[in-house]
Amino acid sequence: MSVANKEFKPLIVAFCCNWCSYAGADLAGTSRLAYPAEVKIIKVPCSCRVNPLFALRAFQKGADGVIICGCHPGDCHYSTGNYYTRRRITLLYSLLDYLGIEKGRTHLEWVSAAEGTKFAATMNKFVETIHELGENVRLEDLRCKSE
Amino acid sequence: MHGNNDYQQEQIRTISGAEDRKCMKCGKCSASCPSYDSMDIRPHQFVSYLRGGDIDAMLSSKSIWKCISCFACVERCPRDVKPAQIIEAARLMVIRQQGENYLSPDDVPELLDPELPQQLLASAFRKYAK
Amino acid sequence: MQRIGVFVCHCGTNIAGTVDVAEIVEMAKPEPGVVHAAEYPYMCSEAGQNMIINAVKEHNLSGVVICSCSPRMHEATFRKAAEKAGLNPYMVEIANIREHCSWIHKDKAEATQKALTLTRAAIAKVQLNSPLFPDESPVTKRALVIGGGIAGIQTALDIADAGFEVDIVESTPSIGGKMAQLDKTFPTLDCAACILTPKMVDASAHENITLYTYSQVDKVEGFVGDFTVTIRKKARSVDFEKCTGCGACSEKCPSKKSPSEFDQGLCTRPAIYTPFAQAVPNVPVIDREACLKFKTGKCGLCETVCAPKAINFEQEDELVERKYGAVVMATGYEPVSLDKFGEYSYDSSPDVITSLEFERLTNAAGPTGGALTRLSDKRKPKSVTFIQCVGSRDVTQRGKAYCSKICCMYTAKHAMLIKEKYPDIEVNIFYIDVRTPGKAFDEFYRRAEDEYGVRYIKGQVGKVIDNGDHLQIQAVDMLDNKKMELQTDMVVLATAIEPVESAKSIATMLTASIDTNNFMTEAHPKLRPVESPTAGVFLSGVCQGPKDIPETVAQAGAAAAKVIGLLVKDKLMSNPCTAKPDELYCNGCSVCENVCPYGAISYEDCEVNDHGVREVRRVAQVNKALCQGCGACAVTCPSGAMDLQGFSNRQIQAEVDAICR
Amino acid sequence: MVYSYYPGCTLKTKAKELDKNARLCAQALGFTLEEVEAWQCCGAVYPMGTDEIATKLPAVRALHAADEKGQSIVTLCSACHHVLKRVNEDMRQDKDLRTKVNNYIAQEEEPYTYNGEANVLHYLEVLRDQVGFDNLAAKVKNPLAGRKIGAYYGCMLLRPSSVMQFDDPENPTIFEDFIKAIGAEPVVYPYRNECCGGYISLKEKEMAEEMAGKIADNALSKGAEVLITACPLCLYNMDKKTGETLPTVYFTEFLAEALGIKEE
Repeated sequence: MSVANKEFKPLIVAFCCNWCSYAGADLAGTSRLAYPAEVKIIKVPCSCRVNPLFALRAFQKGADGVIICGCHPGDCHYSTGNYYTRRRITLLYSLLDYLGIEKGRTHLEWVSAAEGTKFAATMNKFVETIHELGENVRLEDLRCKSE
Repeated sequence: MHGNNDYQQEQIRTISGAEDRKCMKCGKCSASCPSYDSMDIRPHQFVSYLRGGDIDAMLSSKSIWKCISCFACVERCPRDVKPAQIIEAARLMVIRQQGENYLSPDDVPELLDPELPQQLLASAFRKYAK
Repeated sequence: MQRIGVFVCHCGTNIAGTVDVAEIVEMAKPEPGVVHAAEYPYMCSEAGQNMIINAVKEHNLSGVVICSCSPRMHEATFRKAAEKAGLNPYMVEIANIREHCSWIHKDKAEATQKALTLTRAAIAKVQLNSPLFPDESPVTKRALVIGGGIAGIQTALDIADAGFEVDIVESTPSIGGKMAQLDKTFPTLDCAACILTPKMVDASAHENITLYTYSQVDKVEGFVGDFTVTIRKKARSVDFEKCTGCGACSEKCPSKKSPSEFDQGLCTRPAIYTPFAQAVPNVPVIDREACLKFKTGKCGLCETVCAPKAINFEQEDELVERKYGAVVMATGYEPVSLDKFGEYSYDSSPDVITSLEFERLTNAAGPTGGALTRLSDKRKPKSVTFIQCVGSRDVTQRGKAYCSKICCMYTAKHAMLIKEKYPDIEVNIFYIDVRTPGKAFDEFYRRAEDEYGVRYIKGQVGKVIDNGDHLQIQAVDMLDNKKMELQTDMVVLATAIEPVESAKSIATMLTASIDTNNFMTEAHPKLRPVESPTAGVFLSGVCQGPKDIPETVAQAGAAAAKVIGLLVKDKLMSNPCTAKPDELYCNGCSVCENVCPYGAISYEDCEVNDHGVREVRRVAQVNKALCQGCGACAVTCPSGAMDLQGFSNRQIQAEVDAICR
Repeated sequence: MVYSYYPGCTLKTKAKELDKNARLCAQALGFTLEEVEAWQCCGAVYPMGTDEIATKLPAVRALHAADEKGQSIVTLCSACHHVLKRVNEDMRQDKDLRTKVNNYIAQEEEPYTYNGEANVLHYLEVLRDQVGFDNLAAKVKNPLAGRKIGAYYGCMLLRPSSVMQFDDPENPTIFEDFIKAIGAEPVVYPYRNECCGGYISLKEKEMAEEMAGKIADNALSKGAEVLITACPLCLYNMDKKTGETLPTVYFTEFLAEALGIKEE
């Protein structure tokens, strides 16, 4: 992993659907596949539970990247949930683009329960991207900073 | 040469608007073709040659002068591949080159007969020459 | 403010090896709401669970955070423990500090820091948890099966044998479906009627099964465990109780010109008829469109000859309302219309027939007594040609993009049936690919060529030309790239199959979804293949996708097992993590209703009290028995009225905030 | 009803019978054909290449001329009909082509934009949908009773059916209905929608003769005494092969004869 800025410890929020991606993350753990500790996972029943506002909220509170993981298209436990997610996140990309927030800070990935390797690889790659993008200063509400 | 081939392959795809990747090799295009017996490369082979990038074979084939654009293959293809449009694109690729016309005005007098309709000359020139 | 207890598990050294457990305990204590924090080597052990139970009682805890392995591992364990302690099980949250932390990080400081963040997120969430209670709903211990073909019959028999009542609704006058029309079945070549008719009789004789033939489903209300269905029993014009099935009426009926549905229109039937000799029930119906009495008022011959006086011209449709706990779709298929496939000359030539017509033609009980003859001139054909994939694997407007699955096998069967009876008839089969996955299937297909000398030719036919005394096939043999102008006497088209048209409207009544080809959608394509996404609705047979008889019977049994699993329960407990609307915020826009894959949301006029103003508004209502808790509606709601219990907007935001702190 | 009329190159020369009788019959049947002013040859074959622009312009100009008058544009020749109909559909569906064509037109003396607004009709469609075959039958003065006529559709009127929307491409009936309306007996034969060889007859005379021969044999075997067509090239190819055993005539000639207005 090429780390541009040694000091920079990004803060990354990952939303994982209960049925595929959260289980994929579990499998990454069981297989001892390392990915940076900066990634913190929040469990949701389905990727379609992720309101794009949660991502904005995370950025506002100082997150440097938000990644949403769901079942592969066609495999959604709720049949069609990830299709909603795909459309919503596409709109979120446009919105962030419009706001001047780098598109790379948000990412949508399909990870199945069997793809522990993919989960770890995805997280490694995403953290790398965030390292390249650097700290999120544009959207962070500085009034929220504790110090 | 291979790079050039890739370019020609894409050219034919663009000009034809045909979708060789959808083909399931059922052969219905050739089975419907009234010119089949006169062709050296058959309609279904045009699709598979395009798919495989064998463009030279398509361009040097005599079949491009035998297809009558009757659209029987287009009409009946279950995969919406449009083989006639691939053949048309190959023909255009050839006649758009200098000196490659298949019909010249000099040939015409000896081909004429008193009943021959203007429509035949117009369409033959459209198909055979640029 | 909750009174929260935090329990950190060492998991031996699995967690404690990388995460400083003691520090987590110490750092958790000052978190808002935390009144107790403790650690233990194995929290999931009985001792560990008792520790939690005692702490809940001792510290009067209202919420519990367990820092341990994945909730997919032990969430259920800890929820049960909390319940034992008198706590609502949904007041437990898990911080996954093993799979998501200790197992993937090596640096202890880093891992401890992350574990702390995850713990804080769980604490923040549990602050906002509220007790959730699963709903209980009663189960009507009766099932409805829609469709009386082999799928419906098998499902009904299996459910009935388990001791539950089943009703079969069948739209035609007899049960039996498509299988009753078939001659022999692949790959064993046993006679379809010989294996089906005993089942038909079993179904009609079974004390737990009620048959509603010549009937249709008019209306469905309710939900899993508690459906109310209105069945329309179409007027048979024959009294069920009095009819002895003697057949005198059909024999005497002067209007015998209607095409026989059962024989695919290859012959005619009287206006008063039973579809076939082994029909169950053996009670005729009057086709009022064809009956002279109904058309002209004159005739009534059947009434005269009916000794038991069973004919009743005044009979009207009867509506029956019945309650069911589960509904099984077994509506089956039809061959597609060949109107748009003019190149095969099906409409213009009597000697070009569909495979289903061929089944009747080769059937000993069929219109020719099983003799293979051309319909045009009654001549025995010298050559028969089969064309596969007619309308299947066709992405254009006129066809179906899917493979109809059964055609390769039945075509091989047809070819062998001909060769068996008439070894001198030449049989050619035009195919694109021969697909024979299935037990003993490929061997069967090979036999056609190897043993019976059937000729398989790779290539789709371009055109069939009717030259009067013979048919000409225009094709290309794709393997030697040669044009073929084959002369033949009869052409059989392996016509694509599609779900019956009525399946669509029935699915709509059941709020069950269908795909772009009108096949029923499964709850999960791999893991729940016999359930519809709508709870309490199950799928049997071709209504879900093309399949042959063995597969249909297997699926019918699977659907029955699922139904039995539902009906044995006295009460249904629903997952309490369901969507919940706030009536005050709901603006009645219906967006949530449109995204719900389960049809769980409806709109009702409700009286709401908006800050003292009482008024009737159209607001969203969630049926908890149907909601599966995906949360699509909560995100789509523009006014923020819809939320998901257990994963509420505020809870998830609290987690985000805690992580980003 | 007044229609814009696009005769095309051959109807002014070799296929005068097709043209003249169509105009006469239109009068008799109560509709008017107004020839498009300064029309250009459509090219006789549809330029299939997606990058062909200039070759589609003559059709666009004719289509626009009709649309400007608020009239549907009527054709007789199958080839003209095919080209006009397909170019019009392209102008409706293909945004890229539309832009490029309109860029050309913007350079013309009287620029305009054209987006496929015109309605393209074949004369037979006018008879079927506007006049009505029943109505036509009622106006027939000399029913061609006992004449066994085979309809020869060829390819260009029917295919591709998704664009042409003329009739069922494999089992068309419009010509047969027409034949019945003029009191004759239609002979249905399977090869009626096969291609006569088209332009191939200029250089590949044997190929074309073989194709025409197959069609004629098929029609003869079903009892046809004469074929009717709407296409001068079909007529040429068919007549060349089997003019003596099975003559081919334009459908408008029989129409005029049936209406009793044919000029000898």
